Amino acid sequence: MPVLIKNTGFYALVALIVLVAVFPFYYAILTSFKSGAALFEITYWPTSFSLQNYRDVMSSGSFLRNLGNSVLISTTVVAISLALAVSAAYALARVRFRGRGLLLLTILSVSMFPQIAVLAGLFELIRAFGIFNTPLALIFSYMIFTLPFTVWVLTTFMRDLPVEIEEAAIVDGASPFVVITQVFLPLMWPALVTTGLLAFIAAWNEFLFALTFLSSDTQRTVPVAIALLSGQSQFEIPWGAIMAASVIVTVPLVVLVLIFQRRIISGLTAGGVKG
Amino acid sequence: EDLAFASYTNGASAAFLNRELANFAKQSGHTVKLITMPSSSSEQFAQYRLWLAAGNQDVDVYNTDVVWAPQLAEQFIDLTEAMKDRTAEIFPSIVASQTVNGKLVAMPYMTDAPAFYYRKDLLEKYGKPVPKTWDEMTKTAAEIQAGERKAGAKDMWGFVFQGAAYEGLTCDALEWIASSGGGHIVETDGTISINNEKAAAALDRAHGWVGTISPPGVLAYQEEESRGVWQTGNSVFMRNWPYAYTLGNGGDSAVKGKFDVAPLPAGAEGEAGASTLGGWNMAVPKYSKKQKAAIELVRYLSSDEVQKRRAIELSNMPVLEKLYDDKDIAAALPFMPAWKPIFQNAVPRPSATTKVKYNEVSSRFWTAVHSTLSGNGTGAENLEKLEIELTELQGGSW
Amino acid sequence: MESGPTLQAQRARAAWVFLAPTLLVLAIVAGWPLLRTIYFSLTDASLTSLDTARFVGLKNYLSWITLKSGRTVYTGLLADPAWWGAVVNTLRFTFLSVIIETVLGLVVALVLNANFAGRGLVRTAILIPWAIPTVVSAKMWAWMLNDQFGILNDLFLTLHLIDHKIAWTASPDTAMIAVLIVDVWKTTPFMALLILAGLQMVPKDIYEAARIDGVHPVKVFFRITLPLIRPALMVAVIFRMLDAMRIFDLIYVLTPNNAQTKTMSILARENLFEFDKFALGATASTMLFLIIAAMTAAYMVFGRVNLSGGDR
Amino acid sequence: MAEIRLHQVRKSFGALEIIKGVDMEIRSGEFMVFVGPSGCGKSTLLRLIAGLEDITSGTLAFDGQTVNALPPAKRGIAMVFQSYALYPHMTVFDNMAFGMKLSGADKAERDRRVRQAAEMLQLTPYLERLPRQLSGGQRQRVAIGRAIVRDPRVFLFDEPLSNLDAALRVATRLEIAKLHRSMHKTTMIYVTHDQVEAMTLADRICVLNAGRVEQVGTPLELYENPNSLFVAGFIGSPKMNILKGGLAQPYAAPTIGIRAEHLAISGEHGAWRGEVVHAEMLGSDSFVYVDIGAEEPVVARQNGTASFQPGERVSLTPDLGAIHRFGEDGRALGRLPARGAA
Amino acid sequence: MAEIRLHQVRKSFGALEIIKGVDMEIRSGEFMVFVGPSGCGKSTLLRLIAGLEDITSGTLAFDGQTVNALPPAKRGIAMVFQSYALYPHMTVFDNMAFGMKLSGADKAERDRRVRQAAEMLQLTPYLERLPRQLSGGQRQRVAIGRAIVRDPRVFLFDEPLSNLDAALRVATRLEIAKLHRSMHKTTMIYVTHDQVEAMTLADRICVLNAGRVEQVGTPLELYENPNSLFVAGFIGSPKMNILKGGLAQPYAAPTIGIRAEHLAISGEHGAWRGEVVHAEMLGSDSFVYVDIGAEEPVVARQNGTASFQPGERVSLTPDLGAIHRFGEDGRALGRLPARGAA
Ligand SMILES: Nc1ncnc2c1ncn2[C@@H]1O[C@H](COP(=O)(O)OP(=O)(O)OP(=O)(O)O)[C@@H](O)[C@H]1O
Ligand SMILES: Nc1ncnc2c1ncn2[C@@H]1O[C@H](COP(=O)(O)OP(=O)(O)OP(=O)(O)O)[C@@H](O)[C@H]1O
Ligand SMILES: [Mg+2]
Ligand SMILES: [Mg+2]
Repeated sequence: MPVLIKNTGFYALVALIVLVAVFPFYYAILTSFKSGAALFEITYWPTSFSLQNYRDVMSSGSFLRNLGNSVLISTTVVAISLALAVSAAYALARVRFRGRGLLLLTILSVSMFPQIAVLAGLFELIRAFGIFNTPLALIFSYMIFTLPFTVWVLTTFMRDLPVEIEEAAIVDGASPFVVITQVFLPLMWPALVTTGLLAFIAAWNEFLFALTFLSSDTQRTVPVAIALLSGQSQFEIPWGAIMAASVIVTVPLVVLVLIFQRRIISGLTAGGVKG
Repeated sequence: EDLAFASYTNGASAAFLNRELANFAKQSGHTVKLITMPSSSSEQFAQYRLWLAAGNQDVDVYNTDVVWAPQLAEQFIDLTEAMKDRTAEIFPSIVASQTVNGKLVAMPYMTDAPAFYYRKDLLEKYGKPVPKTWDEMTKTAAEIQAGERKAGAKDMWGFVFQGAAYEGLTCDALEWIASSGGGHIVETDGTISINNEKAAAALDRAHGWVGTISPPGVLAYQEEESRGVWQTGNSVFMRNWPYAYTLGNGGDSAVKGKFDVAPLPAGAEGEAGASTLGGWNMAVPKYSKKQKAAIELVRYLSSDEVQKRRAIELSNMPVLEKLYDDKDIAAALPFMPAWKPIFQNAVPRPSATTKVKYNEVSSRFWTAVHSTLSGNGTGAENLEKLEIELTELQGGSW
Repeated sequence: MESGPTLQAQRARAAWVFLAPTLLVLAIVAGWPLLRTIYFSLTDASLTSLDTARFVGLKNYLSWITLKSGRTVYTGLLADPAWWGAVVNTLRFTFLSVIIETVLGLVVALVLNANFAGRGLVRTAILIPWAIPTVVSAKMWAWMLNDQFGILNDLFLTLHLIDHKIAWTASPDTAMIAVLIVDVWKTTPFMALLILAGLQMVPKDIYEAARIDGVHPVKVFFRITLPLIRPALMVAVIFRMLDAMRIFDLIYVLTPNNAQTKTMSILARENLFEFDKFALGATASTMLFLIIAAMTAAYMVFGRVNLSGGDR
Repeated sequence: MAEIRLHQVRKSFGALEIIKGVDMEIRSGEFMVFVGPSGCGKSTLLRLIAGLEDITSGTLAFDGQTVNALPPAKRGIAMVFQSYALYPHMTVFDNMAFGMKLSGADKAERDRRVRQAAEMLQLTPYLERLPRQLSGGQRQRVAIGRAIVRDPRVFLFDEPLSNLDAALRVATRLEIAKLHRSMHKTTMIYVTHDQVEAMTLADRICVLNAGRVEQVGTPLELYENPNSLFVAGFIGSPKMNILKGGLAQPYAAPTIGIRAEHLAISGEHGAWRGEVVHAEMLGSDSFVYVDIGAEEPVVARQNGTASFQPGERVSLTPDLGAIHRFGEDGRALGRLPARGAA
Repeated sequence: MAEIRLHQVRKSFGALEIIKGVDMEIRSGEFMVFVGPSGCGKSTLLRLIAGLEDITSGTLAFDGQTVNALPPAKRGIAMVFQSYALYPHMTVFDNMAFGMKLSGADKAERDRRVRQAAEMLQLTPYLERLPRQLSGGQRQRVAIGRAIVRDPRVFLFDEPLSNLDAALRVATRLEIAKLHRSMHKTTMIYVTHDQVEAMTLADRICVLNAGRVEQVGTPLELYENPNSLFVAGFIGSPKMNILKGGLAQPYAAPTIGIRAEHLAISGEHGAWRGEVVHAEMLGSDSFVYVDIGAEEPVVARQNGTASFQPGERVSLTPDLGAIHRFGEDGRALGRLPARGAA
């Protein structure tokens, strides 16, 4: 009997969490099916089902291209920052050398400036490199926030891996590169997936850099594209279309999360060492 | 040559612009790439600022707000020579707003001014005239609101406007103050005139609206929120720009055909109301490598025909005086005549005077107004403080 | 007795090779912009005259002149009450949001860590708030929090939680609450996911030992789980803290220009781009940097974050 | 102080059945030792008793009360894990004190008990260290210490001494025996691979084989009367010599077994002749491996240092009364009736 | 196939010196066993030789060449870790094949070697399992398998058999001995707590005590001629009986030692009389603990099952020639000249 109560309580908690998390999104979906004055009416259940907003968004200019840009940029950013961060984290977590703490702090300090404060300087750099209005501009500038984060998180997680396993690999003749790629990475799936997803989403959702460093509609990423969705006149906010676009851009992320969350499993290091 | 034109667009104007740009390409041989900007004007401004500061050569023509010209004057070329055949036909006040130290910073091509929206049906029902003064408006609004609520419309309010702390509030408040004889914050000669009794009274009056005839949330309303309340039929009056007219008469609007517009109320009987001047212009940055072609584009987009088409297709107000008497336009836009008196009473914001400091002046001003509206000090107190701040900001000169 | 560098030294040298790419990228992408910003904070730069900026020392931070009357007038950022207001707002927001998000994040992570049917879907659902672009979700919430046609007021009224519609984002009393609600909704998943990853790395056999020891689940959590995920938790909190201290877009969209929610970033942006006070904006940014650095340092000291952790 | 009864207990991991219907009764206060080949399911059985794994089918009862669904904490057990499972973030002291602290024991008492256990396990100098700063044997001792500071109904030990040196192992073994006596005869279940431990500590030994119980009995019962070839081969070190076919025939059984100590070696005549292949010298004794034509060399024990060299031909004489006889199915057939030298 | 020489090797963890100046030579192809009390530094020494820890001072040379700074991968070693250190995410097969894969061995060859090792270690049914699905002993076998599939210059084994059952332990022990012979006499260093393993496998045994070498010698040398009280007490199970003061005096030494198998028990007269306190029956032998007034009871071995009961009074007679004599400082003094029964 108490088990039943406990279970019921647990599932109630799950339901509550899901409800709170998803409700606004649900509301966005509802809204995306509405148009005109219906937008200003409060409904809890779908009343109309019009795909007009979706059609508008998809046909508006270059939304699909923007989606493609976002995928390309975010994927590249995550790939590069994970690659860099994994190797940096190995050094920071696994090797004792002087100045390690200071180095970690320095890396962290990059994340301490407000984004707008680096905007001007970054813009100068990007123009100096001649990558203004190319995906490279974003891939490059996104490193400023993805790298410190990934380095720190991965360092923390790498520290927890049993020393003996690394030593076994070293004795087996593994170079640090092999240790990282063939021994550590498989054990760090939860951390990798988590940081990867968080960094991906951060890059996916970034707005300010994307707005500033890209100038043509075909190069833009989705958050900017959504922000640039416009109504019929300056002050009109096209709610229906914005919601439809948001739903569209959230779907790939949901799929991504669905695929990768399987990798967030426990007990990966079980059975390796005794002690 | 390939030109790049940075401009905010919306659904309708994008289609329009693309067509015109194609036309232009055919005529001149210059292709134009459109750089879409966000709708928030402060975001556009920040963006332009940055691009201009960095000497960005990738943009050849900028679409600019009325209040920006003085702030960005240094970075745009002088269009006086290139446009001298045109400027004479434009409302002089508009040209003046874009002229800094004798330099025509940007070429105006459309203008804008808000109006007072009222519910014909409700005024009729309660036998009230269109209010001429703010006090009258207050009374009428309260009465109808009470009546309608009793009749079951629980969410009915008297008046909605833009009360959020942003540039829009500067416009709204400037109207209340100017129409009450409280001056224009900073006068054209540079004197700070804002700290006066009339202005304080105007603000206190507006404070009286919040929570009585205006929803408390009005303190966070921008244009769209006001329109939302209005268009769902939950407000008797509204202060808004012309765009709400077309939308209000849209297919599913609750107020379709039930409303009309008038000039904004005045402070006292017999005086004229005031509408803040809005509008858009085009400017060519001095960093552009293709200034000649850029000027051609500006000339084309501000030409008579394009302005006329723009008026007909987009209901944008032209800056050419003569177009207001154009038959085609009058036929296409029946409300246009209603706006003519509104334009006559349009007041500019003190941007020309305060130049690069305008944004900060405006920000201080709307902060003071917002404080007053939210009951954080009286109008007199807040304006006194504002005066000190502005004096300090002014320093030696604007 | 010839012998090369010790094994430890060889490892250390290899470590620098592994660090080099990251450091290089960071130096390029962050070095110049950060130094530029700090430099500008010491000049009288404005956006129209970046190149002709003159060095003015610490004037933008604080300077004073003694008037003839003998009164001393202070100017500069540190003498600006608006700045201190922003500091207080930011700190208040940071404190509240980080605490709430950490606690909720822990709860959510613990739930997600349990084994139950549909866990994958729930995990995905949880992440949705974080996945929606801030630009959009802030607007969405502004819409939902609207006093007239916002669904929240309607919902709360229906549930009899409130007796009149509240203008969440407009009223000075609730603006901060509104921002907190949205921020908590949006970033709890971030915390939850990081903590979840930490939970998954805890060796399972320790829990078995705890079960044998008869430790109550609550105690297991506080005495075993928490200490073991502490490093992960600390990092999550640090990054949350940094983000919270720099909060910008949410407030910019939700409660722009509201004095109660004006934060340091908002103030910096205002000065950098809206007003013609680029140098002051750079000063505010630098100050924000210094304050964050100080807070982080304090947090690390009090939270006993072990930077040189590991035993090798 | 608890009687434990297993009835048809089975445990599967997925499709793989690991425990295949175990019936057993462990008397209250008994010292029961589980032995069996590596991977036969000893740890699993212990974990089932502890409640760390769910029983797939069958019942487990403590003092007559079914505890299948009782959480481990409520079973009143203490356990030493084969993999130690120390709390990595706690010092040795805290690791040992943790369980007591939570059960709300008095601080002074706790301190006393922990220090006493540490003293006994020679851990006192390490009380403030973290597990990762300890040697393998020290970790194992912490794991033992953690179990013994508590006051459980049942002790479960999973190879607790495997990483200790001989001296310490003997000392600890004696301590465990003492503990068993002193603790009002707490029930103890002990897994080991060490013959000496099994023989000396156990009240009864349970021999497991591939998830089944082969035989349960007192140590000497198992040593002297194994009821199957498997038990015969498993108990005793070196392994009992097993002879088949022609070599077994004279003793009227398909298979016979004879322990090393029951084979006398002589240079001349005996029952079997063969060549010495190898001699292991342990100091106290020597084991001589002689190839007499069986599948494997036969081991004979000789006190002291062996005098035989590989290659030498010798004779072996079994103690007839010590010959174990087994049927085709591996079951024991009973000893030869007569006793005497061949 | 490498000669290893340690010269004044020291290792400290922080302020704590763990290895306190070890001088040792391990001959090429030799099988060297390290024994010593838990925590004395055996694993640490192994790790120094492997290159997993830096030597604080002193030199380590392989074949005359200093390797202090040579990374582990270049030293040509294979190692079995005391804590297994398996790759948790790899199957048993992959765990064993990993090292060979890295050295670029041919796939077929790799397969063959792994399967051969698995066969030998009885791991074949588990090749596709992950470490967490294995029993403790199986994990340990994987760790051994991982080392032996490779072809190193030096093998380092850290208590590789501690979790195996007797039969398997003997089998594996024999396999390791065979491996040693077959692999062109690869140098092997082996840490163990098991007397039998140490005695049977070692060419030479090195007894460590608190970071220092106590004695190095062949097994029988150590057993029969321990050069200190410590070695005497450490080698041999049960421990050598140590007698002091009045009991030692007749033998002209402050301290004497006598092994259990050199004490004859009789009901009547003998050198020492005492009361039986305890008797351990192992089946093959029994150990009788007799209190003769020394600090601890004296242990005597009796073949077969003991006939003495606790409480019974008995006499003990030492084999005079087997008495070890030690000085005040614990150093050995040499045996008694005469041999005979008292
Ligand atoms: N990282 C460390 N910091 C401090 N002391 C340590 C550390 N590692 C080991 N020690 C200590 O060094 C000593 C020797 O450890 P080592 O592991 O070599 O012992 P060992 O002889 O292998 O013992 P065992 O037989 O128990 O495995 C032990 O007392 C241990 O506590
Ligand atoms: N999670 C699991 N999944 C599949 N098989 C498992 C799992 N855990 C254990 N096994 C298998 O169950 C069998 C019994 O394991 P157990 O740990 O009980 O053996 P054991 O008798 O304790 O052996 P050892 O003496 O080697 O510790 C082994 O063959 C092992 O491979
Ligand atoms: Mg086991
Ligand atoms: Mg060790």
